[in-house]
Amino acid sequence: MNNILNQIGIENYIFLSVLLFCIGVFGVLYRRNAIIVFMSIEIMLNAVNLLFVAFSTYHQDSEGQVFVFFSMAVAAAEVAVGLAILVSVFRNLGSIDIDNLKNLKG
Amino acid sequence: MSPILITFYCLAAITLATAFLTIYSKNPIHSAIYLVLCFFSIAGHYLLFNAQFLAIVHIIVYSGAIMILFLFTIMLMNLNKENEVHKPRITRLGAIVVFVVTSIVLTTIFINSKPIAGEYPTTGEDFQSIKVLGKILLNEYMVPFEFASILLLVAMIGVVLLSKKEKPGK
Amino acid sequence: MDVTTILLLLLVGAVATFLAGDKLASKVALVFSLGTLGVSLSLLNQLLQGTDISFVGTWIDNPKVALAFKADGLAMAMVLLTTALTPLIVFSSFGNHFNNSKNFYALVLFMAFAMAGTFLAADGLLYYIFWELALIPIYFIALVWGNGDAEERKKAVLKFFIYTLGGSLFMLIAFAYLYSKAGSFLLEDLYNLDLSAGEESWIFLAFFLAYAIKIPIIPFHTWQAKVYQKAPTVGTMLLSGIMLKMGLYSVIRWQLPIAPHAAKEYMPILIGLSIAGVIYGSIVALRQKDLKKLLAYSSLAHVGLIAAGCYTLTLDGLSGAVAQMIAHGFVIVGLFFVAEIIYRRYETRTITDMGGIRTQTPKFTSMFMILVLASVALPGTYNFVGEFTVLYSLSQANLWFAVLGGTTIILGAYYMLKMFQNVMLGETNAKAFADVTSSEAITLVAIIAFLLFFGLYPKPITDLVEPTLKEILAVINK
Amino acid sequence: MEKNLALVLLLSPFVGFLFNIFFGKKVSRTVSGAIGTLTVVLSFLLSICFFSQLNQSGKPFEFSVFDWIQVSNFKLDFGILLDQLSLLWLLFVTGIGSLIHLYSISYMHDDENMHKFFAYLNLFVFFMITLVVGSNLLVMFIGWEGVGLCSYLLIGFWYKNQDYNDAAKKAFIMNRVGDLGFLIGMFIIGALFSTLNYAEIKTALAAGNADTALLGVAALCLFIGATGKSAQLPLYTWLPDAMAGPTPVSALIHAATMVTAGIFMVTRMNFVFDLTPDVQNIIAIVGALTALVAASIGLLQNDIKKVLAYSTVSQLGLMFLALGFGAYNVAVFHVITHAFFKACLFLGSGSVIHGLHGEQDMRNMGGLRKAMPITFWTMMISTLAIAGIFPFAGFWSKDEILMVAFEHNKVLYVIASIASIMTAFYMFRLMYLTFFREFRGTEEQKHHLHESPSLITIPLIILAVLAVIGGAINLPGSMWLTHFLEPILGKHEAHALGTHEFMLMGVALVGALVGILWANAKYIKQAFVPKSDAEITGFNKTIYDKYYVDEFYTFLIVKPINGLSNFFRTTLEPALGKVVFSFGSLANGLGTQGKKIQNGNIGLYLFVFVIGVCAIITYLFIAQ
Repeated sequence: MNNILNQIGIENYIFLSVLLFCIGVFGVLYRRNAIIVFMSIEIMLNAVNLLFVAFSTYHQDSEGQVFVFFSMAVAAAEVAVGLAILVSVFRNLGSIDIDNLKNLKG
Repeated sequence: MSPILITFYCLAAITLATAFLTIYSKNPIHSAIYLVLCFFSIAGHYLLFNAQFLAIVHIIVYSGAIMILFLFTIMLMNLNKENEVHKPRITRLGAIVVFVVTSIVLTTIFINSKPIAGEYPTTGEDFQSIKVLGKILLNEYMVPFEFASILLLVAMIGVVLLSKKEKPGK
Repeated sequence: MDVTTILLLLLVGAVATFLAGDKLASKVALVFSLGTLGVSLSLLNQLLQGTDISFVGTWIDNPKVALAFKADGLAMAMVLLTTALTPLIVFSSFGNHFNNSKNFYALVLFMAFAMAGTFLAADGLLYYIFWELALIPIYFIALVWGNGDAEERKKAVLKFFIYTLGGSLFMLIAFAYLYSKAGSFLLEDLYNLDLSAGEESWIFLAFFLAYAIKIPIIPFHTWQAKVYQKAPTVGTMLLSGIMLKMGLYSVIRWQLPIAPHAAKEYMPILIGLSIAGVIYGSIVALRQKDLKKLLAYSSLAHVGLIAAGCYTLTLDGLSGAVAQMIAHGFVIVGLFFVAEIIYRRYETRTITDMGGIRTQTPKFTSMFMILVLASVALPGTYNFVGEFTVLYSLSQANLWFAVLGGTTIILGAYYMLKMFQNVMLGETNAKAFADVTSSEAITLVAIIAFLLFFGLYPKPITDLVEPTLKEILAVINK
Repeated sequence: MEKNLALVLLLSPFVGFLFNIFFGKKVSRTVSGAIGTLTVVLSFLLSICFFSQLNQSGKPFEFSVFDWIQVSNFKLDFGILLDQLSLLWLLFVTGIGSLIHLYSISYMHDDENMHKFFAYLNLFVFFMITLVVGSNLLVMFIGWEGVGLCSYLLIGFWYKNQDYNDAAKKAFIMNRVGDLGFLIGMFIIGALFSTLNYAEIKTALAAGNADTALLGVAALCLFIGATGKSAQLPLYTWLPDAMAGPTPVSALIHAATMVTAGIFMVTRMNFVFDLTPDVQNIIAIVGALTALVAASIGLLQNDIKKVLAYSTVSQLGLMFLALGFGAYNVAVFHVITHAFFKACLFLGSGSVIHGLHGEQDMRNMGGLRKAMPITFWTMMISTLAIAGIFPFAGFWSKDEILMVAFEHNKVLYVIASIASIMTAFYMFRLMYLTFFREFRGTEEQKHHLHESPSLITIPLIILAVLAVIGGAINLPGSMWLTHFLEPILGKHEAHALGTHEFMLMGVALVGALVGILWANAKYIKQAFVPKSDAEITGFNKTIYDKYYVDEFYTFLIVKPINGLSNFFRTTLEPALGKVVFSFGSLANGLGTQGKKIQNGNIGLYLFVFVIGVCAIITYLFIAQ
């Protein structure tokens, strides 16, 4: 079976992942809406997963894919808990604007 | 230019564009929709690698489960309005700067971290079929696998507890 | 039997004192401290006969820390100083009443334990642990049982605690670095380490900061006077009699041999600083109104001279410094006890409130006078032996050092005699001064006897410590 | 056997000290006094034994008692050396010491702390013997410091008076200034020769190759030590103040013992000083100046003991003058004769003070000649001796000093001669004011005027006799003392008695007579009585106030040090403390400022977080 990377090149995937990741970062910094921030985090996670798979193929090794699988499991759990927290925040404060969440103030 | 490369470029363009739109849309519902598209395109990338198992799981978990959760939440909170106030200009500018800087730094580093060989080896071995992955997961990664399930269980319980309304006076 | 017996006995003593209850605590503490003195004397006997009384055991594998206690002449001399002064200090406090005395005496014994451990430890980390351990009991002793305004006391004691702790931190860093180089904390390994000049300098300075604060060398002395004043007399005795010597001992044992080249390089500055301390301490002492503060500054002056002796890096300097350490330990304990005796009767430490005591108690006056004279190093007292040797070594380094350091014999006489005059002499005080009790007299006589005996016959101590000092000098001049 | 005897000689006064300290209060005053005296007498007798033995054998007796201090390049033992010089000193120290003890039994009989007084006196004698018999400089230093201590104890014997205590403290501290010099000198010698033993130093020096420059410094330092102990310029001011002590103390310190320690030391180390002519010049000049300054101050003092004190300083100056010219034998001669007549004078003045119940001001005396005939006559003899009248002891010794001075340096000779004339004047002024004309004190004092008891007068008589015949030990011609000391001091050419010498003697005698006549004219013929303190003006006041040297020292040294002490205590100490606290404040301040960053703005946190991650990654990449 032919290695797909011979036709695409790992560096393309690196660029893609990095850009995707940076878009995620950008989103986290740019938006105030906690849900969107959450989505940005998901985008970052996916960027990383994508790179994992790419390198998994690069090395012709399945470990990377296994790791992505676990990462997805964690992401699922994280989203569930995170959204629950957001819901309860919304219930208490009536808003999920992160600039309003200042309880961390020392 | 091979068809595969063209496919890759198309998919990449979709991925990036939808990701960007996710962040850029003012309406959270739109964001969620764009994100679904983004996830699908990523699943496409997986397919391109012939990682069938991951592609399927990805679609199920992300596009299926996670996105539904997002949408539910948005609707629950009645957030499908475009009334979000922008952050201050300085913050947005800063965000853009950080975006650029991070991209440059990460790209440079990844590119430089290891010289990329012109030829990519092909072992011919099957390493990513569902069958193989299944074996690996349940043999070598048995314990983490079980832990993942426990994690999900715990997360579930946690979510239930978190979202339960506390009775006043208790 | 090896040296761990001493440590164990002191530790057990501390626990036993704690368990004995308030009524018996002081007696139990005395018994245990005397027992320790007996044990250490018999150990000394063994050491003199050539038996090896050191102890090496394993403790932690990673990082490699050994439970190593090395008992050579120098360490034994310092341990004996500790175990001899502890019963004296405990006994001297029999005239006082302490709340929760079981805690108090347990802390005293625990402190003796930590200090003896510091003197014996031959493993860097172990040494560091003991070094810091000694700080805890004195902190509580000074804080809980001290005198004066509670807020001010808290401030002074906290300052002392954080200051010395902060200084020691640099020592810990130095040890960590040494460990990374040598792969062991053992004294011998650290001695044999080859360090570059730059490394030595940094390590030397890190050690110096820890020791300069503890000793203290000016300008790191600012904690001293206040703490001495605020601490209960027992605490002051422990601090000035033994704890200061921990710093000086460590200079000889750790700082100089580990970083000998840096020591040689910085020698003039270090001696200069130490001698500046001598003069500064003496001058500040001149006009002190508080008896304990005056003694604190006199102590500053004396340890300055000792430190100067240490930093000459000669056998004379070191052996003089050791002699002076021991002599000063005894004399300062005696002097603080004198201050306490006066306080018990007059409830004041302000010198101007005293005066005219001599007529009422000639015995006490004589003993006080002898202590004052010992403190100004009159020939015939052990202090003279130390001071003479130290000054001689300074004169070999540079005559001006000896001249400047020698001003201590003038200024020291000035402030001590002035103090004596204002405290004891003059028209008979209107307030009655009860004669010294027999327990007070015993303590003072023991101290005086020690000082006079070794003043005339210092050979045993010199012979005890000299081989060790020669070894250390061999490492320094390697 | 000899060793034991020597130890008995040394320790006997110490035993007396111990007895009087521990049991003195329990036994009666006479017993405690008697024990104190007998122990010193025992030492005196033993000294005579050793002296006669030495006279026969001619061999000095040296042994080590025990090892004492050890430094790297040499060992110091507690060694005892009994040679010509130390035995000579022992003789008059213990001899005069015995007389003074005897005298004190009566003089101090009414004092409640008499046993202590004897204890201190005994200790004093013990340390003086230690000083003299030591075979190395360090043992001498024990005695050196020890006599300083005892003078402190004795001057401040009446400790209820803080002025006396101040005087005692001053004596101790000024002595210690000198002691520092002694120590430094000892260090240099130790470094040079690796020994402090006299004989060994001498041998090493004889072998040559000593660094003369360094040796000069050592000699100078030793001389500074001597100026402290022997009250020379600039450290003499403690001695007149030391008159605060009981009079026998003044006699003991000023006449026989402590003040001669400096001369003893210089004589002992003569082989060092001989090699350092520059230092010798300094000694001669300092001695001459001291003689002049002290004599001039003595001219106008009204306190009988102060006059004697300044006269002592002045006489010591003359001795140092001789030492400076290398005429050690002459200096020793004068030390001995001076010990006789000065002890007599002090004890006599004590007798006067005793008779007047503590009155010391000569303005309130007068006409005591009849009431106290023995005191008067003994003092008169001694005064003639100190003034240098033929054939009393002082004449011979002082004349030799002047002769030596004349040979070496005419200027210093003139200075010394002027000092001698002044001496004659003020001593006779003292005699005239005290014993002649009518009594000027209160009626009550007059009523009680009486001669002192025999315990006081006997020592006076003995000393007066010695003051007459004392000169015999070194008469020109026989020169017994000079020959006796030859083993230590080397050969000194005896002066041939030519016209030159007779002329000088004549000049000295005439000078003394001029002084006496001057005093006679002023205090007998004109019946002049010194004015009260307030009326003294002009230059006289300057002299009466001792040239304001004390004030000068106070202004120059004591005040600045005290000021510095105050400055350190009130300003620098808190400032240093603040520096330390400033670290604490810094930490607090950082916390307060840092708290502001922790403002709960998640957006900001994220920014910082991302930038931090970038920075770390970049660093790791670059560091790779």
